[in-house]
Amino acid sequence: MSVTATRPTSVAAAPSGRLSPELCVQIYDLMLRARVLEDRLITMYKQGDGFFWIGGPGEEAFSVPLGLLVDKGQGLDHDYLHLHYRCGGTLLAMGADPVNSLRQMRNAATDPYSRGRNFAGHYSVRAWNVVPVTSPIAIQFAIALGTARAQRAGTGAKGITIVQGGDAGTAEGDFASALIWATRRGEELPLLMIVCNNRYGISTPYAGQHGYDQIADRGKAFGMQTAVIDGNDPETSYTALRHAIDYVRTERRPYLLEAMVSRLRGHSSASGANLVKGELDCLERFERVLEDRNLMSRAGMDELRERYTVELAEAHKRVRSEPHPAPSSAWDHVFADKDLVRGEA
Amino acid sequence: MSVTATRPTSVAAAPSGRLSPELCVQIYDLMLRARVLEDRLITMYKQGDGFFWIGGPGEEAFSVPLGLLVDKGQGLDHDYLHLHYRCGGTLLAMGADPVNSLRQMRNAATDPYSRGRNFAGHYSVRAWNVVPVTSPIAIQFAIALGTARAQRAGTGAKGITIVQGGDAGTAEGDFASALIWATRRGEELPLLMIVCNNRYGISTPYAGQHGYDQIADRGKAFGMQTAVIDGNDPETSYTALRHAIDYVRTERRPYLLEAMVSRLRGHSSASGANLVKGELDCLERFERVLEDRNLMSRAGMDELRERYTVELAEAHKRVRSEPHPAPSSAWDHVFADKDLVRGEA
Amino acid sequence: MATMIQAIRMALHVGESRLGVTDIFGEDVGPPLGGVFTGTQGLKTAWNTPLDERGIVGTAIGLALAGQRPVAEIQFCDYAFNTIDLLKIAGNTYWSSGGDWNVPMVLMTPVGAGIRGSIYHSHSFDATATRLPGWKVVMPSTPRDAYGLMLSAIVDPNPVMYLMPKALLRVKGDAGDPIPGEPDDDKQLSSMIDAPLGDRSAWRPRWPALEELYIPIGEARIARPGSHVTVLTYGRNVPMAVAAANELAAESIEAEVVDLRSLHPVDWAAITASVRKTNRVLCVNEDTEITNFGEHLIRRIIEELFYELHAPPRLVAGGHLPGIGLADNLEMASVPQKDGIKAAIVELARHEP
Amino acid sequence: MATMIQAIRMALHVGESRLGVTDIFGEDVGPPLGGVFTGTQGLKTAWNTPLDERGIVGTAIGLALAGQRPVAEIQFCDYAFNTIDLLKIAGNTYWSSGGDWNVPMVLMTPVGAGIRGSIYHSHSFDATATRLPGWKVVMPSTPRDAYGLMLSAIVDPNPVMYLMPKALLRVKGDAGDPIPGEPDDDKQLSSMIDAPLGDRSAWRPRWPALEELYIPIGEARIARPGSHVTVLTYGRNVPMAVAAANELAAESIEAEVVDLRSLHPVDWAAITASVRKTNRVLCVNEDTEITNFGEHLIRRIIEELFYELHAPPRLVAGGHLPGIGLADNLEMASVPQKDGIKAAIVELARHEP
Ligand SMILES: Cc1ncc(C[n+]2csc(CCOP(=O)(O)OP(=O)(O)O)c2C)c(N)n1
Ligand SMILES: Cc1ncc(C[n+]2csc(CCOP(=O)(O)OP(=O)(O)O)c2C)c(N)n1
Ligand SMILES: [Mg+2]
Ligand SMILES: [Mg+2]
Repeated sequence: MSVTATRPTSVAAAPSGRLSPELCVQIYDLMLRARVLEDRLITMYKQGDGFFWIGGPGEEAFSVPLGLLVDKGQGLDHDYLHLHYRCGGTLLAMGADPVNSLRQMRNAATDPYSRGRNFAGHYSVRAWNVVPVTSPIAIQFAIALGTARAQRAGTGAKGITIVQGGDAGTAEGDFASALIWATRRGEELPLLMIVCNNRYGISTPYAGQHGYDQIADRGKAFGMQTAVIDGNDPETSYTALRHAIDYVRTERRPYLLEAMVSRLRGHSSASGANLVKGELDCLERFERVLEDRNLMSRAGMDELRERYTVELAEAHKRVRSEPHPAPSSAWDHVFADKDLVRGEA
Repeated sequence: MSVTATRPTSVAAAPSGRLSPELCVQIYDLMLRARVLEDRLITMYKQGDGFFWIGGPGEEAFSVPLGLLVDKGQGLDHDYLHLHYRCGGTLLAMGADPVNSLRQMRNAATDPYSRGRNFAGHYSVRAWNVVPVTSPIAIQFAIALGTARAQRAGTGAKGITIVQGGDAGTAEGDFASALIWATRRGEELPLLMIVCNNRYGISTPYAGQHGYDQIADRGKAFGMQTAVIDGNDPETSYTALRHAIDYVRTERRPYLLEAMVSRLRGHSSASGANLVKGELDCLERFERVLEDRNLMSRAGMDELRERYTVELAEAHKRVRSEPHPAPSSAWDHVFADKDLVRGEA
Repeated sequence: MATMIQAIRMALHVGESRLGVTDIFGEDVGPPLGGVFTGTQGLKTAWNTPLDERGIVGTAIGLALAGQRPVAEIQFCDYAFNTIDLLKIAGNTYWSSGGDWNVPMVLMTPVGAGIRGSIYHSHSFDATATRLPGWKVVMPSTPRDAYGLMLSAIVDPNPVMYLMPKALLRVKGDAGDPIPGEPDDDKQLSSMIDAPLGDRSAWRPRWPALEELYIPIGEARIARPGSHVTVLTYGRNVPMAVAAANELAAESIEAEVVDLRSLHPVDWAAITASVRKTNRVLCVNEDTEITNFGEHLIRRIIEELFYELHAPPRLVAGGHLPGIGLADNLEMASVPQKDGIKAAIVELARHEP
Repeated sequence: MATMIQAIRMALHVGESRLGVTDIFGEDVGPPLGGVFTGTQGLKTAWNTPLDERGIVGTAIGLALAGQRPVAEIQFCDYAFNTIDLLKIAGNTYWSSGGDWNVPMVLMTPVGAGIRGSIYHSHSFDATATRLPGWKVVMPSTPRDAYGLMLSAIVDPNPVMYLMPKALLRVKGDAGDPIPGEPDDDKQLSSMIDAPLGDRSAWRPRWPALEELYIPIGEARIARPGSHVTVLTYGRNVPMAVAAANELAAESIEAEVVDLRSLHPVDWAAITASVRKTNRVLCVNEDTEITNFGEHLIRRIIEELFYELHAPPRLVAGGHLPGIGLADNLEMASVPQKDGIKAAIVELARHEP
């Protein structure tokens, strides 16, 4: 990366409390699956089995804990997720089938997230309150205000709203809108705002575009609870997320969490999707931790990676034979005739 | 108002240093002219000599000092002004002819600011770098970034850019854009951002819409110099503005100044334009100061007011006979054939 | 009879008390003002937002996704132009998610000229709104339609843009065209539901016993029957076109004024029926004339009904001007007026094929 | 021959070195990337903005007001829809100030489908752009026009929207149609002005000795002459329509393809001349078909040239869909393709009046 060299000193160190061995292994397993999935998607792209790749290799140490901690379900008593395009790890940790990601990558008719219409990583799962991921940067910060309002103190709703974006995108006015609307006195919203700071927006470095050290500083002006964490450490991420989610759920007030993460394959396939030198790899680092703690062996981890890789390679083969959407299907779903979000079926 | 009761404790007290008697009298004279002008515009509205009134009665103690302190002129070596619709005092202090405001109120063809096209108080004076005032709230904060960039450190420009808006309008993303773009490290802009906080947006009170005590707090997250002042006191305003303008001009960095002001006639003619109870009147207060200091007598002030009132009443009569724009003039000025802003004439 | 703005307010009351509307919001929509045109006075779910149209539209989308039935207001459509991307999102979410999430929101906003609103406060929004696939777009011209279209908009599972013709908001309905349940007497209605001047903190509205009335989205209405020329229009231009047509009856020209009411989906059957009858078409609206919704209607008529036409269809619309000027002369010259509509009808009626 | 994107880059170089352009900016426009399509590589005034389109457009307006000649980029037109209010301001400032302040800015943005860009990265902007009074709007279809229109846009005292047809950016010009001063050899040009892969920090472009060429805004170009059917189009659909027309020559149908190049002001003289010759018109563009600029052209043709027409004018445009889907099938079904254009030309040519 080198995260250690560039990470500002205000980034919190991992808390002394470690997670349980079982949880560590579970997180590792999901991080690995998420990484192997991204590798497969990139392979698909390089083989011409998809037009464009974008995703989250380098964010697994953060995205996986998030998926584990979310209160998953449908409706106001569960958490709404307004994610961006690097959240595959979160979906996997919530129990998504990775094969569906391959389907979206291949724009197959069987893609359950968008029916072959949207790019990879653009999830939509109404049953789990996962609001459609969409391309315009930062608009999710404006939209999240609505689900959060429906869950605000006094409504009796138990769920909270979680919204996530990248560092560069915080320059859009919608990020400021979220700060303003979430902190209105007497009308505070149960909103967890997450910024995954990989220190780039496509080719543009963080330095020179911001007038503060950390984006989380912007929340302080609004009296918000904030934290900056090492998002490359899954234990730190888990602990910080648990704290933030608990706070929002209990206090029904907003929280701004900034996680410093890596961008291992560059921005997207548009910049080649090749491994980038100098970025800290959270998976490798966590593997060393697990070895040190004797929770996993090198051989065991290699075997696991091999197994997942083979599984997805086989799934890829199967998905290859699934059909693309028919031309006429472009006209499906222009207007709804049922009010699905109100429970009509 | 009562300003004293509701004004947060962080509002700076008037500095002990008073302004010179001459300057006090000059400021008073301009405040009075500005007030009398607004009174006349409201009268015109009530007499049906104009469709809509909006303006700045209650902001004179701030707007007049601003007009006096601006480096007036055309081009990069002078200050650009991106004002809103309550800045009549600033224009008068810069030397504008109040009769032109009557012309705009009456949407006369002779209105030099918009040729009978725009509402009262929507100034435009290219010769003085006064950028057209326009209705959409807060967009001037985005546009000001451009004139400020043209004047940034290294360009050699001597002028600075001054942008002003109301309190409620700071919720628009453009206010955040200005904070972000003006403070980019190494690319800081010579931008004085002013918020005139009258504690209302039309009918909506400040309380309940903001998550901080003062709007200026938002600048702190960006490492900006900020101040909150009693904008009802012309001496405080003058001193604070002089300091802020000097800072921006010398350091070529941004500054955020929040002035607490009054709204003596409500939002606009849409809410009646009648005197509002409980708002502190800066003109009355300053008259008492001048009396106390023996700089003006009550009789002298009354006489002055009478004189200006009569002058404008007469001007109003004259303006009444000026023509409205011809229907076909709607088609004038759709496209420019000269590059006026580049000096073509 | 209720005015259009009272009709809208009553529909919103029905919405919040019977149809599941949880949030009616926008700038100055809540107490004390209840909307710059009084449309939201006395509503129990009305609240004031920050001055941030993007937050308003974003919140509306989010509330809809959460299964609420939000009604959001943009104070003037002139101030909706920084939210077009969000409006596009509202319109494409159902499609983009392959039918996973619908977005049952209503966005209401005053449109058009006629009140000397100057460069801002005079914009039209119909051209822009019809360029938002996934949205339904309605615009009433009578209080009863305003009421019935709002109820339909509220229960529709899709985003519905509800355009309020500014110049008609204070116009009362025709006696023969009541809102079911409104009192006969205007004064009585006003005393029940209009907020008093001055301090309103203790005031509560008394709502009449309103019945539900759903004007189906996608159904036009013949505002004035006629057989010589078809006028396709909506909103403010409907009464203007009817007045023009009535005046022309003296010259033995009978124009049929079709009040589209829904711009999308448009009532193509009604248009076809009228054009087949009159063989001459005039489209009237206030929006700027280049890339205008009336041009769409003309294109489709040309494509599908060319050989029915006895004259080239015409458009009377706003000039392609950067703004509508404040002065009377400027406003009148910039958007359709009755005389221009009359002249166009006469020209069409007299046109020899 | 230069590609269109190289042509644009060379024009920007001429702009910043000879025509007073001080700032070329947008997301990823500066080093190291020089634009997601390489349009701004090696330019000395190119810089990276924050990820904030409103800030970009606002800055451009402000720079223009300050007498600079800014060229701003919105990375994809799909991301310009939160700035329409600011674009309106740029278009109305000269008018609103009664001729006091002109706004000499250029906004460039890639538009259209053809690269499997999915729901975003496939939008068109021509309908929206032609709804912005006070703006001139251009869209080249060849590298030479791209060069000459950019120079005209830069020196124009008004805001000019420069739409870049994404699918043509990497297409080379015809040998007979050079940019004055470009080297004959593509490889040589590339070695001079294309940034190398990998580390570019030490790289500097070597610009050819370019001459100024101004393609006047408002002048169309006959991309292919013909006498049976007029095709009015621009951007990506020009080569597509030319290919369709060339194929139809075998069937003895000679279509004339008019490359409008300027959408506003439009070259009405050229349109009239062609329609008078062919008496049959097809409009082709990729934008969604309801309230579409082609519908404007058809309306105006109907209004002014009705009795010249031997067939109802037709529009081939994008479907009124919430998005353009990623899958091949979806994109192909959503925007005009060569076969659809051919079919429409044939139908028009064979139409019996
Ligand atoms: C409104 C908008 N503008 C521009 C783009 C093009 N774009 C896609 S990703 C991106 C950079 C995002 O950077 P950041 O927010 O830091 O997120 P990251 O990709 O680094 O995770 C840009 C400019 C977009 N998708 N939406
Ligand atoms: C973008 C936009 N939205 C809404 C309006 C309508 N409007 C005019 S003034 C105003 C309130 C402005 O309040 P504030 O910013 O506090 O300024 P003040 O009028 O109090 O000086 C509103 C909502 C507008 N002009 N522009
Ligand atoms: Mg980033
Ligand atoms: Mg205010």
